[in-house]
Amino acid sequence: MSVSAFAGSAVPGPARITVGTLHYRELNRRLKAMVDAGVEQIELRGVFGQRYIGTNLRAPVRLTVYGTPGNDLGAFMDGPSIEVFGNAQDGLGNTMNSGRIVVHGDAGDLLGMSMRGGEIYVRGNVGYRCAIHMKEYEDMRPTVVVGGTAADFFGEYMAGGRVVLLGLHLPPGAAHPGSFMGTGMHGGVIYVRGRVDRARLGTGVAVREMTDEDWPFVRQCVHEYVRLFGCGTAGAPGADAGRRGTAAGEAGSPAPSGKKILSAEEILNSPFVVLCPQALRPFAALYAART
Amino acid sequence: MAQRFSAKYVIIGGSVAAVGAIEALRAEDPGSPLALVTEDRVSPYSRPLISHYLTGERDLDGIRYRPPDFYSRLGVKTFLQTRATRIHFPDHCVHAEGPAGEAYEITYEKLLLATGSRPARPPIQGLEAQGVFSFTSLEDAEAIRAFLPRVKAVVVIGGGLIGLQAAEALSNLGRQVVVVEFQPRILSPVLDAVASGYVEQAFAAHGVRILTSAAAQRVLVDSAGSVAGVALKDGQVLPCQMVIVAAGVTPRTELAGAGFAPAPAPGAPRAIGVDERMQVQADLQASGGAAVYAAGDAALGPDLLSGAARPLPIWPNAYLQGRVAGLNMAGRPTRFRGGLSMNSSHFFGLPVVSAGLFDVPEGADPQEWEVLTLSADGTPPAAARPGHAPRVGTSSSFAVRPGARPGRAAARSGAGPGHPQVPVASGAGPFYRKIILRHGRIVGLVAVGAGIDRAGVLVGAMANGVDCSRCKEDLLRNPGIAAFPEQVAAAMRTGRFGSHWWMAGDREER
Amino acid sequence: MKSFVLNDFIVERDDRRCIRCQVCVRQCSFEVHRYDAELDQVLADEEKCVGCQRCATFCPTHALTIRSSPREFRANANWRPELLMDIKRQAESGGVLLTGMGNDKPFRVYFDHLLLNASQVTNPSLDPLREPMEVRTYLGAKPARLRYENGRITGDMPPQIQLETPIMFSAMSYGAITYNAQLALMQAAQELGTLCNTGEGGWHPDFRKFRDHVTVQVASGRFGIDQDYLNQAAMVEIKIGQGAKPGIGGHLPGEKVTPLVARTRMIPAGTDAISPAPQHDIYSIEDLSALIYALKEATGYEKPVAVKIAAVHNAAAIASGIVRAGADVVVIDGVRGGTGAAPKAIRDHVGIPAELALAAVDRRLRQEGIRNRASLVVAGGIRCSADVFKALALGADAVYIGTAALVAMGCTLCQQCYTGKCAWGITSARPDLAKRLNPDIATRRVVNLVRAWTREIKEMLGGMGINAVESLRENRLQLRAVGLEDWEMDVLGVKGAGM
Amino acid sequence: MKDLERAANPFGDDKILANCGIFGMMNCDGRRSGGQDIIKAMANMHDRGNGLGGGYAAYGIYPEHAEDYCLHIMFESEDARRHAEEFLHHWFQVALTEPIPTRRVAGVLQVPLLWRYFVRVPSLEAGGRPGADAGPSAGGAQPHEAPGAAGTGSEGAGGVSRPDADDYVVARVMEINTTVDGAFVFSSGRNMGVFKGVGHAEDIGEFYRLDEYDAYLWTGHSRFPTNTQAWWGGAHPFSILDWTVVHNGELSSYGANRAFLEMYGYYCSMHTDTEVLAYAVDLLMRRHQLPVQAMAAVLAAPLWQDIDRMPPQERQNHTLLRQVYGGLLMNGPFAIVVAHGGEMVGLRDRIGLRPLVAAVRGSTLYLASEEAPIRLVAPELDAVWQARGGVPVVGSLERGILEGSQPVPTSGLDRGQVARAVGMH
Amino acid sequence: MKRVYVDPDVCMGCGLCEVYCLTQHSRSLDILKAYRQEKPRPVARIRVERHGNTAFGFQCRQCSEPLCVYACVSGATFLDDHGQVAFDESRCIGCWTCVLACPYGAIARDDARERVARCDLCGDPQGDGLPACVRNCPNEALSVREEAV
Repeated sequence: MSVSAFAGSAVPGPARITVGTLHYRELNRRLKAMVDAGVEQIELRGVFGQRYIGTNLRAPVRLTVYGTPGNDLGAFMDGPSIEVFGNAQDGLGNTMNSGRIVVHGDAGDLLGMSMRGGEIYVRGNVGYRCAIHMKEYEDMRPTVVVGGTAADFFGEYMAGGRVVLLGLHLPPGAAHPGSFMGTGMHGGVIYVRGRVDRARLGTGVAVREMTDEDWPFVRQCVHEYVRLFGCGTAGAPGADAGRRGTAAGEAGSPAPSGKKILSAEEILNSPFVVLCPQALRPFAALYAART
Repeated sequence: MAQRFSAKYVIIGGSVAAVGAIEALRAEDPGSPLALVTEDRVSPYSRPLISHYLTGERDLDGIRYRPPDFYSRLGVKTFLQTRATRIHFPDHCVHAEGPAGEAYEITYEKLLLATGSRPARPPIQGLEAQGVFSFTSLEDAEAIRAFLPRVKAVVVIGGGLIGLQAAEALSNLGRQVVVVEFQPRILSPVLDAVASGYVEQAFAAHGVRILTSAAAQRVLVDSAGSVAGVALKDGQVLPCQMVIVAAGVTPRTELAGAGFAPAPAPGAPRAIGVDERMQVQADLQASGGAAVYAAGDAALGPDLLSGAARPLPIWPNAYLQGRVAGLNMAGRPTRFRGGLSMNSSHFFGLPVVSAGLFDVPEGADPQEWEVLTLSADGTPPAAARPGHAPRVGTSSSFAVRPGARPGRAAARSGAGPGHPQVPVASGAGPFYRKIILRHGRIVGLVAVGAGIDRAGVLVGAMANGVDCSRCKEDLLRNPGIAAFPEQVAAAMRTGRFGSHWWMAGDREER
Repeated sequence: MKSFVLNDFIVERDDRRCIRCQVCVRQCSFEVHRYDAELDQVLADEEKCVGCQRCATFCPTHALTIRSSPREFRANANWRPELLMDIKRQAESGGVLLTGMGNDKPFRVYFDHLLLNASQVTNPSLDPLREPMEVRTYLGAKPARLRYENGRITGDMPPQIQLETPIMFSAMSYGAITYNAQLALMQAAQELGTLCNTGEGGWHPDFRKFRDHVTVQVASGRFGIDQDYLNQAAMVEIKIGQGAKPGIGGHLPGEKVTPLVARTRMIPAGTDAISPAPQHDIYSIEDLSALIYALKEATGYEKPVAVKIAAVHNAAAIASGIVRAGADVVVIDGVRGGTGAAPKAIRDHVGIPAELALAAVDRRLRQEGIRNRASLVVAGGIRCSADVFKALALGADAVYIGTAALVAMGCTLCQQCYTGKCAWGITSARPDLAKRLNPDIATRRVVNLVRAWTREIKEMLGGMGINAVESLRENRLQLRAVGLEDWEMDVLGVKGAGM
Repeated sequence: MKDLERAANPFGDDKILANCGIFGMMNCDGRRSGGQDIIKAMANMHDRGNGLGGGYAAYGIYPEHAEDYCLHIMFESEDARRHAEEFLHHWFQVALTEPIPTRRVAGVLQVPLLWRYFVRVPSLEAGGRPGADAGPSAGGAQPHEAPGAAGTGSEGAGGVSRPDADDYVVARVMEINTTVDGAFVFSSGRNMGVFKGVGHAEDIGEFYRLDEYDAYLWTGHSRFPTNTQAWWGGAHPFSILDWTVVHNGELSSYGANRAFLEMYGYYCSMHTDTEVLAYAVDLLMRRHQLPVQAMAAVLAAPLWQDIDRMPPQERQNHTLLRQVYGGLLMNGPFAIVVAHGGEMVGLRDRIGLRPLVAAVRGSTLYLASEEAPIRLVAPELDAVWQARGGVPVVGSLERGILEGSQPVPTSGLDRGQVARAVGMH
Repeated sequence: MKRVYVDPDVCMGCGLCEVYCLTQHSRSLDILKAYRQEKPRPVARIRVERHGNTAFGFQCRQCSEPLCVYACVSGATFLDDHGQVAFDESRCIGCWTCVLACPYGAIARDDARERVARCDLCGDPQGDGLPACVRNCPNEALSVREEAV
C-alpha cells in the first residue's frame, strides 16, 4: 500500500491510493480523512474486495476504483460519485441516498437494494435481487441503468424509482432470462429493452407499451450510458473489465475490439416495454375482511 | 274546396285503440306518413279517469294517457276536433270536417276505424233537459262540473261501471246520489251476486242509495227546462237537479256503413265485423284494394273463451286490438286470438274484479263445471246469502276471518310440503275470490277486496288455457305460478309464457 | 313418558328488532320458531333447538341470539350435565345415543402444543407474496432410486397424483352429504387442483366429469363399484376404518335410498344400504394385500391405491403392514375425525389423536426404510393452516379435511347430521333443505378457505426460509413442544421449546 | 457408542449454523500447483469467517499412494490413537502410518493429534464380502436398496470392486467415528486429503503446510459459526471417501433432508447442514450414479413453474427427480463447492440467496464467494461470472469446464459468450 | 330485456328478498324503520312463491308484450325509450287493471297508497346497480341479466 499523493488542502488532480490487501477499515478511515481534508478526487488502484467503499463519505468527492471493490460498495452512500473500472460485487448502492456509481463491468447481487436516491450505471450484467425494494421520496427518485441483463427478482417489490434494463448482450430475439422481474412491485417503473417472457413474471406486475411520457427519460439514460461507456456494445463488458481491471489497476482500452458498436439511437430504435405495478396495493385482497 | 291530404296510414278516432295502433305502427314503420282524425281536442287522455277529473283530484295533465307531445313525437299528422263525415272507399278517401267547418279529404293506403262508442240513449222522457249528462268523455266531465254548483242531488240512471263511477265521484263531491238500476242488482253484466252485494254495501256505507229492479220512466223538468227529478216506473219520484245517464254504450259504426256492421247476436249492438287481423270483413270489394281495419269499441272482435264475435268495450281490449291492427297495417302479420272480458274497478276503496264468466251459465252440465270460492267469514252481504249464488258441481269454500293477519296455520306450514298457505286480506276489509272451471280449466273469476291480489295469475291461466284441475285449490287459496305444473311455472319464471295469449304471429315466437 | 331432558339452548329474541318477517320460521328445519297471528309475535319452542344458528345468521335485524342453556344442577365435576342428559335420554328411549361430526371431548390437541420455527439472521425468511412458494405435492409410492441413462432419468415410477396444494377433501358420501355439497367439493377440488373423495356412496353420474380430481372409495359396503368407477377415478382408496368410529360400520336406511341415491349406489331404491363393520374379504393383512392388488389389476396399475385406517394404538405396525401389502398411500384418520352418524360412545372414546399416530407411523416407516414406498395422508381434526403445516412437519405428505370444508360451507357443528334435517343444506335429507346449499357459493367458500390456508402455509414456509413443501415434510426440527410430557414429545419426535 | 453429536454440537442445537467464505480452484488439465494461492484467497475473505474454523481439500496430493485410501484422523489422546490403530489393523491392510506434517502458527491452538494412514481393503474373508453392511450408518437401519448399489465400477485393490471397497471404507469410517472414543476420521479418500481445524482459514493452511502439497484441485473454507465452542472435526470440508463439500449458508430444510437421508441409512451424527449435503451428494452421485446435473437438479431443483414449461423429456427428468428425491431439496440459502476425484462442482441455491462467483483462466476454473479473492490469485481472467441458481458450474479432468450442461470454452473466451451459452437462460 | 331471474334450484324461500325489497322502497332505507315506523308500511315488489319443495322469488318479467302496459288505463305503466317496462307511480290511480292483467301476479297492490307496487329494478334498469333483492339474496338464487326472450 502506498499513498502517492496526499494533501491537506485542495490540490489539482486526483489523490491516489494503491490498495492491495489493505483491510477495509483502514482504507475507509483514510478515505474519510482525505475527504475531511478537502480532497475532491481520489483514485483507488489495485482494489481487492474491500467493503463499504464510499459509505462513510458525506461529500461530493469523486472516487475512481480500479480492481474489484468488495461488497456494499456505496452502501448508505450520500453524495460521492464512484466510478469502477472492473466488476463490482454484491450489495452495490445498498440503501443509497444520493450520489452516483458507474461500473465499467458487471455487478453482483442486491445492487441498489432499497435505494432512495442517486443513480447507478452498470455497463454489463447484474445479479440476483437487484433494484429490489427501491423507493422514492419527495423529490428523491433513484435511477438504475443496466446495460446487460439481470438475474431473478430484478426490481422485486419496487416501491419507487426508475430502472432501465438495456439487454445489450442478449442474443437477437432472446428474452431476458431472469424470472420474477418486478414481482410485487407497487411503485416505480422498469424499462426493458428486449423481450420479456411474461410467463416468468411474478405477481403484481403489469406490462405496458412505452408512451410519449416515457421516452425522454429513457432517451436521456441511454445517451448517458453511451457517453459513460463509450459505446453500447453487443460485447462482453465483464471480460473486458476483467482485462482492464487487473491488479495493477491499469485502465485498458475503453472500447473492446471486434464488437459491433451501437449508437444511442440504434439502442433506442429497439422495442422497449414498461413494467409497472398492477396496483399500488397489490395484495390488498389478501387478507380476510374480519379477523 | 276541401283541403287534400294524403298519408300511408290514416286513423279515425283518438282514444286507446288508436294509441295501440300508432305505437305498433311506429315500432314497425317509423317513417311513413300517418294521419289521425279525431273529435277530441287534446292528445289522448284516459276516459276511465274522467271521474278523477270531475272531482278535481286530477287536472287535464293528470289524466293524459300519453304525454302531451305524443302525436308530434311519433310523427302523427293530427286533425283534432275534426269529425270524419264519410269514407269513400273506392277512392281511399276520408272526408272530414274541422272545428271551423273546414273540409278535408284525406287519402290513405291503410285505414283504421277506431271510432269507439257513444253513450246509449235509453227510452226515457225528458233526457233533453238541462242537467242531463252522459259520462264518457272529458267534455262530459267538464259540462257536469260546470253545472254542479246548482246541484244538491243527483240521480244516476244505470248501475254499471260508468254509472257507479259517476255516482262515487258525485258522492265524493258532497252530492246526494241515487243510482237507479233496472236489473235486480248492480254491475250484473260483470259481477256475480256476491260481488255485487259487496259493492252495494260499499255504496250504502257512503250514503249512496242504490235502487235495484227500478226503472226510470221520466226526467222531471222545471220551468226553466232544468232537471227537477226522476220519476220511476213504480211511481216513486226522486228529486234531483242532475241526471247522469249511464245505460251502456253503442259502437259507432256509421262511417263503415251497415254492410260492415252486422248485429252479432240478438239484442247485442251492431259493431264493425273484423277478421283475425282486425281487417274489416268483405273489405276487398268495397274498399278498392286498400286495407281497412277496425279496432276498439267499434269493432266486433272474437272472444277468446267462446271464440264467438262479440263487442268487448273495455280499455285493454281496445289497446290490444289497436295494436294488432297497427302491426298488420305495418306489414307484420299478426293474428288477434281474442279478447277477454276483464273488469277491474274500485268503489270507495273496495277493489272488485272479474274476468271471463262470473257465473255458471243456466243449464250447464254439472259434470263439466266447477265453482270454487274463498271468502272472509264475516257477515256476508245481503245478496251473497247462501243459495243466492248458484253452485254447480263440486264446490269448496275456505273461510278466513276478516282482518286477520296471516294466521297460525299459514305460519306453521312454512314452505314445507303439504301445507298450502291460506291467503288473507292485508288488513281489514272484505275478501272474496271465486273461480269457475270447465273441464278443469278456469273460465271465470270474481274477486273482491284483498281477494284480487295476484288475480292476474288466474286470468293468465284462463287466457292460456292451463289445465288447473290438479292445482285449482292451491290457485284459489294462493294464486301463484308455483301452483302450476313445473313446466308451466318454469316457462313463466323466464317470461317465455304468459302474456302472449291474445296474439299469434311472428312476435309470439320471438 | 314425561321427558326429563332439559333444553340445550335458549332462544333470545329482541322484540324491538323483530319485524315479523318470519325468515327464522322458514329457516328453522327443527320447527323451533312459529308465528302467532293473534299475538302478532314470533314464538319459539326451545325444546327443539339444536343451536345450529341458522336463524340467528339469517335474521335480517339480528334480533336473535341462541345461547346455551345453563342446565345448572348442583355442581359436580364428575356427573356433568351432558352425562345426566344422556342418561335421561337413554332412560326414556332405551337406545344407543347417535351423534354427528367429530369427537367433541377435550382430549389434548397436540397441534395446539406445537410451535413453529422461523428464520432469523442465519438464513433469510422468504417473501411468500412475491417469491415462488411451492406447495405442489405428489402422492404415490416412490422408488428408492432413479437411474441415469443417455440423458434420461428413469426409475420404476408407480402412478403419482399431482396436488397443487397438500389439502384434499376427505371421504363424504353422497347420501351422507347432499348432492350440492358433494358437487361443491368436487368443483372446489377441480379448481384447486386437488382431490375430493366420494366416500363409499358411489359416484354420481353427474360427477364423473371431475374424474381427475376424484378419489373413489372401496369400503365394506362396496356400493356403486364397477370397472368404470375404479378406472375413471384418479385414485382408489380402500377404507378400513374411520377416525370417528373405528371398527364400526354404517347404515343408510331404506327411506333415504332415493332413486338418485339408489342409482349412485347401484342398489334398488328403498332398500337399506348396509356398510358392514369389517370388509368381509379382509380378515387379515394378506387379505388386504389381495384386495390392493385386485384393484391394481382392475386399474391396470395406473392408479395409486390408498388404504385408510382409523388412528388406533398400534397404527405404526399396521401402517407398516399396509405399505408392505402394496398400498401407495396410507391414510391415518384420527380420533377427532368427523362423521355423519356414529354412536356417541364410540365417537368419543375410540381411537387416538391423529398427530400421535402420524408421528409414530412416519417414524416407523422411515426406520424400516419404506417411507418412500407410500405417501402418508393424515385426517381427522385438521382445523387451520397451522394444523396442516404441523402435520406436514410431522411427516404427512398431505392432509384430508372434511369438517373444515363443511364449516366453510356453513356447518356449525350442531351434530344433527344423522337427523337429515341439516338446516344448512349440507347433510339434509329433505330436498327443500338440500337446496339451501348453492353449490356455486359453497364451491367459492371452500376454494377461498383452501386458498387462504395455502397462502398461510406459504407464509409459514417463507418465515422458515423454505420455498418448497418437500423441505417441510418430516422436518420436525421446525417444531417445538410446549406443555407436553416427555413421552408425548418422544412420540412426536420433537423437542421442547427452548431446547 | 460414543456421542459424536456431543463433540460436534455441544449445545444440542438442531444444527450448527455457520456463515462462510468458500473457494475452489481446479486445473482441468491435471496440472498440479501448490496451496499458497488458495491460502492467499482465503485470507482475502478473512472477514467472511470468524476464526472458528477453516479447512481445505486437496486432490492429487498423494500420487505415490494413489490406490490407497488415506485416512486423516484426529485424536484426543494417545490412548485414542492406539485404539483406532488397533481397529485399522484389524480391518485394513495399513500401508503407511505417519503424523500429518504441521507447523506452529500463532492463531491455531488446542491442536489434536493428527495422523494419516494409507490403507487398503482386504479381500474376501470368512465374515462375508467386504461392504456387506454397506449402509454407511452403523445405526442398524436397513436401507431398502441392495447394498453396493453404486453400480459397476473399476476394480479396487485386492480384487474387491471399487464400489464395494468404497462402501467398506465408509462403513469402517462410520464405525470409528461412532464407536472409537477420542478418534475422528476427517478424510478418507484416495489421492486426496482434507485438512481442517479451528482457526482462521489462512492460519489453518499455514498450519498444515499446504504450500508444500501439489494438487490439481483445491477447495477451501472459512467458517463463521454462531456458537463459540469449536471442534476441529466440525470444520469444513466435510467428506466421505474422496467426496468433499465446502458450504456457505444454512439449510432450512435440514430436518427434512436428514429424515430423508435416514431412510437411506445415513446417520447424521454431527448436526450440521454440510453433513447432509455431503451425504446427499454421496447418495446421488456415488451410490445412485446420477450425473452432476441431476445432483444439482435435486439439491437446487428448478421451480415447478419452470419445469412445467420444459420440453417433455427434460420435464420428465426433473419431475421424476423432484418426486423421488424431493426430500433432498436443499432449501434455504447455500452455495457449495463439491469435489471428488477429478471433478469440482459449484452450485448455488435455486433462488440465488448465497453468492457464488465463477471464473476461468486458461484451463483453470475458480469458484468463490467473491470475485476479489479470485482476482488476487489470477489477476487476468478470461471470464468471470456469477453462477446462476441451480445451475452447476463443473470442472472436470475428463470434460473440461462446464456450466449447466454446456461446455465453457476456455480460450479466447469472454463473459458475454458465457452468458449466452450457459449462464443466463 | 333486463330482468331478474331466479334459480329455483337454490331459492330456499327464506323471504329475505322481500324484506330487502321493502326496505329499499321505504323512505328511510332502514329495515327497522321501514317495518316498525313507516305508515303505511312500504310494499315489497318481489314476492316469494312457495309450493311444496319449490320456492322462488318472483317479480316483473319485463314481458316483450307487456299486458300491464297495454292494460294500464292511466298511462302510469309505459315502455321507456329502451323498451323496458317503466312505471310512473304518480300517474297510478290504483285501478288494479294491471293486477288483473299480469299473468305472473307480479304486480302488488299498495293498498294504502292506492297505487300498485311493481319492480323497478331498484331504479337502475339501465345501469349496473344490483337490485336489492339480487344483492341481498343469501343463496344467490337471484341474478339480473339482459337477455332476449
